[in-house]
Amino acid sequence: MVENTVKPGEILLSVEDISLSFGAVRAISEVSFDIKKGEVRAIIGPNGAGKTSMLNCINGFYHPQQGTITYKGITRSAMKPYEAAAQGIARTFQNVALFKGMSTLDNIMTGRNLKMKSGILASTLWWGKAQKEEMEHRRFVEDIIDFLEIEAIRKTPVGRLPYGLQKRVELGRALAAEPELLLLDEPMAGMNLEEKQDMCRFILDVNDEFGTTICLIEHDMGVVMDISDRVMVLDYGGKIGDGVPDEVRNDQNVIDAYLGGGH
Amino acid sequence: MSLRKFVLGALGVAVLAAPFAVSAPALAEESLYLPKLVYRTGPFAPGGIPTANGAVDYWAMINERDGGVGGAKVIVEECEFGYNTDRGVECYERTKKKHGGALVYQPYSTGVTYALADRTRKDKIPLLTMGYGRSDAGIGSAFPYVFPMALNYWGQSTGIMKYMASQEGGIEKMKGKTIALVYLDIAYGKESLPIFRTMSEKFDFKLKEYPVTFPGIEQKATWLQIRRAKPDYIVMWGWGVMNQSAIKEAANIRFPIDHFIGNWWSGAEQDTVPAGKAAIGYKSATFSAAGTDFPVIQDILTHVYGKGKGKGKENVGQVLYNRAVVTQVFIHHAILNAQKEFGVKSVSSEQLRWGLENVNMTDATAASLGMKGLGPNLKISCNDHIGGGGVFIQQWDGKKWNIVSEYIKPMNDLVIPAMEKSAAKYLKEKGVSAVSCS
Amino acid sequence: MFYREAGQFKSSYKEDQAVFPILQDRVGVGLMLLVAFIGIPLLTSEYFISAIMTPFLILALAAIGLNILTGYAGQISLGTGGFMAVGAFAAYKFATFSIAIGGAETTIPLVVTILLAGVVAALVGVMFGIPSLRIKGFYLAVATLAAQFFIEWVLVKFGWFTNYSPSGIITAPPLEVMGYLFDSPGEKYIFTLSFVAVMALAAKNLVRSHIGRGWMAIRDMDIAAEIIGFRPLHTKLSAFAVSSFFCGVAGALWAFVHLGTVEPEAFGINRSFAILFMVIIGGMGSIIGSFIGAAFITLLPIFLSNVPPMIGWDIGVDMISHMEFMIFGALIIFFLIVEPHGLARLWSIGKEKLRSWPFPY
Amino acid sequence: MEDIIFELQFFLEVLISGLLTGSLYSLVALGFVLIFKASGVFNFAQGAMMLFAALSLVGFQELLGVHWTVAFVMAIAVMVLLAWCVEKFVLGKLVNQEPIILFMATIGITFFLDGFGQTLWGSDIKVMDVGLPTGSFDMGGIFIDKLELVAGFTAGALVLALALFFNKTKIGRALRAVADDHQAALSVGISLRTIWIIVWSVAGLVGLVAGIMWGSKLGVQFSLTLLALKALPVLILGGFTSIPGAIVGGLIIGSGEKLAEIYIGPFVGGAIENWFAYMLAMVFLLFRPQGLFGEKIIERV
Repeated sequence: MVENTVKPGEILLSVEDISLSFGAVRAISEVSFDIKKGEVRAIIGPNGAGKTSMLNCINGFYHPQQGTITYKGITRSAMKPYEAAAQGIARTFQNVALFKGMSTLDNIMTGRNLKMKSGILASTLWWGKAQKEEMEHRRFVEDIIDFLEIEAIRKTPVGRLPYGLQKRVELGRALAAEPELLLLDEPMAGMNLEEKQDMCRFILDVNDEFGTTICLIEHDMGVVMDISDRVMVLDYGGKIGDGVPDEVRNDQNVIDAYLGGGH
Repeated sequence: MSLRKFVLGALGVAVLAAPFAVSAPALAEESLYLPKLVYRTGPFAPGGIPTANGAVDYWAMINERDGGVGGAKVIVEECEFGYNTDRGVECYERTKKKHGGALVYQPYSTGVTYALADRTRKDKIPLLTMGYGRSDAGIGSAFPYVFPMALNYWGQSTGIMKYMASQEGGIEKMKGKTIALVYLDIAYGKESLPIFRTMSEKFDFKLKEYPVTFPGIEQKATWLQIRRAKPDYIVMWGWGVMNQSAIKEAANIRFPIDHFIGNWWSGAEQDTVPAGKAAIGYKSATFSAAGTDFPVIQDILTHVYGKGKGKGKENVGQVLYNRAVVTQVFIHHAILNAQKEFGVKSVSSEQLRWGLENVNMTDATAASLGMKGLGPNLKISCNDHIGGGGVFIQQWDGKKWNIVSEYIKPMNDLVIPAMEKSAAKYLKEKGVSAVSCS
Repeated sequence: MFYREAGQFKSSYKEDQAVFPILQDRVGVGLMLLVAFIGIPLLTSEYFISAIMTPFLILALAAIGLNILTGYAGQISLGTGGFMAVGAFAAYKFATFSIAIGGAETTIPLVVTILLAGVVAALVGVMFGIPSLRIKGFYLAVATLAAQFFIEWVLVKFGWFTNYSPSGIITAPPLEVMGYLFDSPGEKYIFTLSFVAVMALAAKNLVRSHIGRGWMAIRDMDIAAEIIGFRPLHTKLSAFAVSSFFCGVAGALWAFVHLGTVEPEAFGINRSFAILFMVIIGGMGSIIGSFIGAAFITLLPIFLSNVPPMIGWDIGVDMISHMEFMIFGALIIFFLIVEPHGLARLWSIGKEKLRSWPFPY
Repeated sequence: MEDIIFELQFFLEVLISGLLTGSLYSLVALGFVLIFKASGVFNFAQGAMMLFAALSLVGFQELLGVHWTVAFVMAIAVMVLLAWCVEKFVLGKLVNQEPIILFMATIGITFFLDGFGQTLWGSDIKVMDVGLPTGSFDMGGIFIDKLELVAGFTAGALVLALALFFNKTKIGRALRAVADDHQAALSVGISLRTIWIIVWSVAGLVGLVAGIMWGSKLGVQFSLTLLALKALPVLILGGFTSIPGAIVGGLIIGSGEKLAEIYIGPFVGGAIENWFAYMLAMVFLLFRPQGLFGEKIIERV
């Protein structure tokens, strides 16, 4: 496990020149960018631009054919998703990927799994160490539940929740891991305005209160520009713009891609 | 909607709780209770049906003709277990205390026999396994409640061996010959292995073993191997669907069918008829005769089928049917023994055990019970629960089974020491001591 | 009315996460244990104890084992019978293994024997669980059949496992724990019940711990589970191990306590199917469901075959057996249509109804 | 030299009879594939359907004394009726349920059919006589089982017929549409009910043909249902959705298990056929988790 510490403002993760293809389809081509500790970093772009694939590369679900990813100063070769998680990278998914058969509480508790150490034998006994551990983490999770204002649905199976709440629970699960880097894949997709505002507030609060670095993908330009520190724009798998929101907003390539590119 | 679900749930609970309510009605009349574990369904039903019918019809005949045994009416109750060991055990537990207690069990399944060996010992109920079951259980002092009468698998193996030797003109002629042993690869099929291995060493013939995967539907590979090995004889330890499949395959590889000998569970009409022409000339061992030319079978036809009763007329006279009848005649004989000795009509299972240990089936007794020529003459004692049976070889002529050999006695010099050794091991593992027979 | 939780406040997470947070449940389970441990042995017949309760409990244990794998971890397995067989034969080998310590022959204590048998089954389970890392769903189910047939074959084929018994049938030693002989059906039942009660509680604890959450996560969405940090290898194999441990112990109990002697065929493919049916009918992902399912599958046929003679209807045992099959099949379909998520769900719906009874709202 | 020729000839004989046996397995597997392809149901009852169909055929022959062709037609009618009942009383009531539930329902059907078939026709063994040849003929020292040869041809013909049915007829094309996309099929006005009844009828017909072949070989009896277990490794190999896969899978499993039994079996004690087929399938799955002809699954999040 990586134990390097990165100070706020320094580069936490850098992606250099990565390319990814599925057979003949090129999802990402030669993209480089970085994420600084403590910032809110956005990736935007039209459908099929390779945004989700980029997140998938960062947390080890896809393995780019070319290029390197350096996290906390360590360049990694092919890595499994759970190893990425162990290094402090958590994420949410475009189409909610909650555990449908479990309650809200249990879903968020799964986020704590990397920190729970009691073995099978101790767990069967429940009494003693295992119970103590469970209670400690429960306390932490209850804080997250309070923070996300989902107390009322604590024991509800997540399959029965409306979409907006599911997104919130998913964020809670990612937060429970106390990540250093939080990847959010379209956290506001399909939400109404009010829900979006709530979600924005949560994202900014997370960033402020826990100092979590956030990298998010979003369609809604307005939201992105409001809450991010820096924005990268992808189109057809390539990078077409990168910078603070104002720069990007005025970038001719970006405007073309969004307005005149025939999408 | 949901309330309906709840009601259904409650109904389910009621259904599950119902076995609590099972109770046994008491009977005041003098009676003899003979529960019969049967398998009229499942993969072994073709063999299970005639054996069950034989037993049930016999007692129906006794009740009709004589009004029971020695004045006590015989109550036969079937319990279906589908050749499934745990259902067999359930049947045993369900029936053992009914009608004042079961007298004897005859499961016709090796698995159930093994599972019941301990239980019957504890409950003091005899377990009559005529022609099957534990080969070592013939040692009465080790298995006081198990009666593998007639001959066990080891004895039968030696009997078949002797027959093959006689065909060749003497046991020394077997030297250098190749014998293929085709067996169902479960407990039952494997019982004969050790004794064949011993004989192979002793008589210096080559033994080729061909296990057939349970239940023996597909045997192509086995028979291709046999074709290559070109054995002089094939001996088969099969049961159920395996048998007719094997007979057909033997015909396909054009093996001389009269050199193919099954054991006595591989030689019934159910095995040969489906095999069609391929089966003509096929031989098998037996300890009972087929056909209807016996007084006891005739009595069944008159007193049971003649009155429009009976379980299955097409089975009467078949190998398995007659064999079941033979077993019942021995039980009948044992009941008579016990009634005479203890002076009661409703004998207890413990008394029946005494009756079984004092079975002495001579020509005279057999004749008095209408079974002369149908089954073996046996003399059981406390230590010998086999009673010195032997084996016939029968042959299928396309219509019926005909006995083609003398009565062959087993090689007891090989069989008995092996039994004693195995029984001693059983006693040690179980931590029980042998009963005294003196 | 009778089943209301209102007014029962939890003042700590510990209370909230207790096995049975509701008072009525605690009382109910307490009563059930009381009945099971004292009532049944005292009040019911020997037939009921030895031919119904004991096998039912053992199969329920195996069903819990499979439920852990299939219901909680989402890996369908048809190798249950095989793992039970491993348990039974391992127990036999341990029980007949004696070492001479200080001149006297010493055997392994019975309880240890049975637990060790479970451990062996767990190891074998892990071995056959490895394909689950690549194979999923029905494909995996069929692949676990390889385990079923292979294990059966090995036990039949190699005499060492049966101490060279000529028929391949093993005979269990007497059940002696610390000098006390469990001999009568009642004693054997208590022996089984103790095992099953303790292990069911252990299973309940496991599935509500982080380990159980890992299994459920893998079941519900394996990719997401991996991304939030569950290692698929560990999670799946631990499910295989725990599940096989339970099945192994069940197998050992089946051989040692219930039947006394056992042949490999007793753990054949039909057994595997029967236990899978228990899990699905009872309810996947439910410990109590395993018991209900086992009750349904083992008791219903016995009940059905008892009914016609009880009401004096003489139609022949074969016909009863056929009808038993038909009714059984029809009931499975019926229950699936009424409640696809198993009898356990029906049970909890019932509880919810009772909660508001007699007022529907 | 003679030895080598003999060995070679023997190998050939093993291979040929393995392939022929394999085509008999394919016949059983085919019914599974048809139903899985069209409705996503893993039909556990295929073995029971085969027994039921064969029992009906023999039963009508015995009961009414009609020629086997008449009984054959009657048995088909029975299977269509069965398909209708399955749709009406089981599947129709379980629309949109998870696959595992549907699978479980087919288990219920299995129990019911096993009991029902035996209630109607009895559990005793019955001789199936539809004039199929028995015995073997000698082809240059290689014995070939006549019945299995017929079975092989039948399997081939059946696949051909099914391929024509699926590709050339309107109903067939509709079936394929359903297999590809239930919603789309519904939107072009194909009733799922009709489709299910047709598919189960066709699977029943395939079961009947398989039942005739196996029944002629073994007699019609309860053990035939156990053949379903032989079809499972075939399915894994071929993929659950491919008709050619069922045939190729059958051939591979058939020849594979025979070769293994004869050339590996003797070294480990024999009777390895059963688990070998499964092991073969499992090892194969490790390399191709979707089976020989199954579609590759790309995982996404």
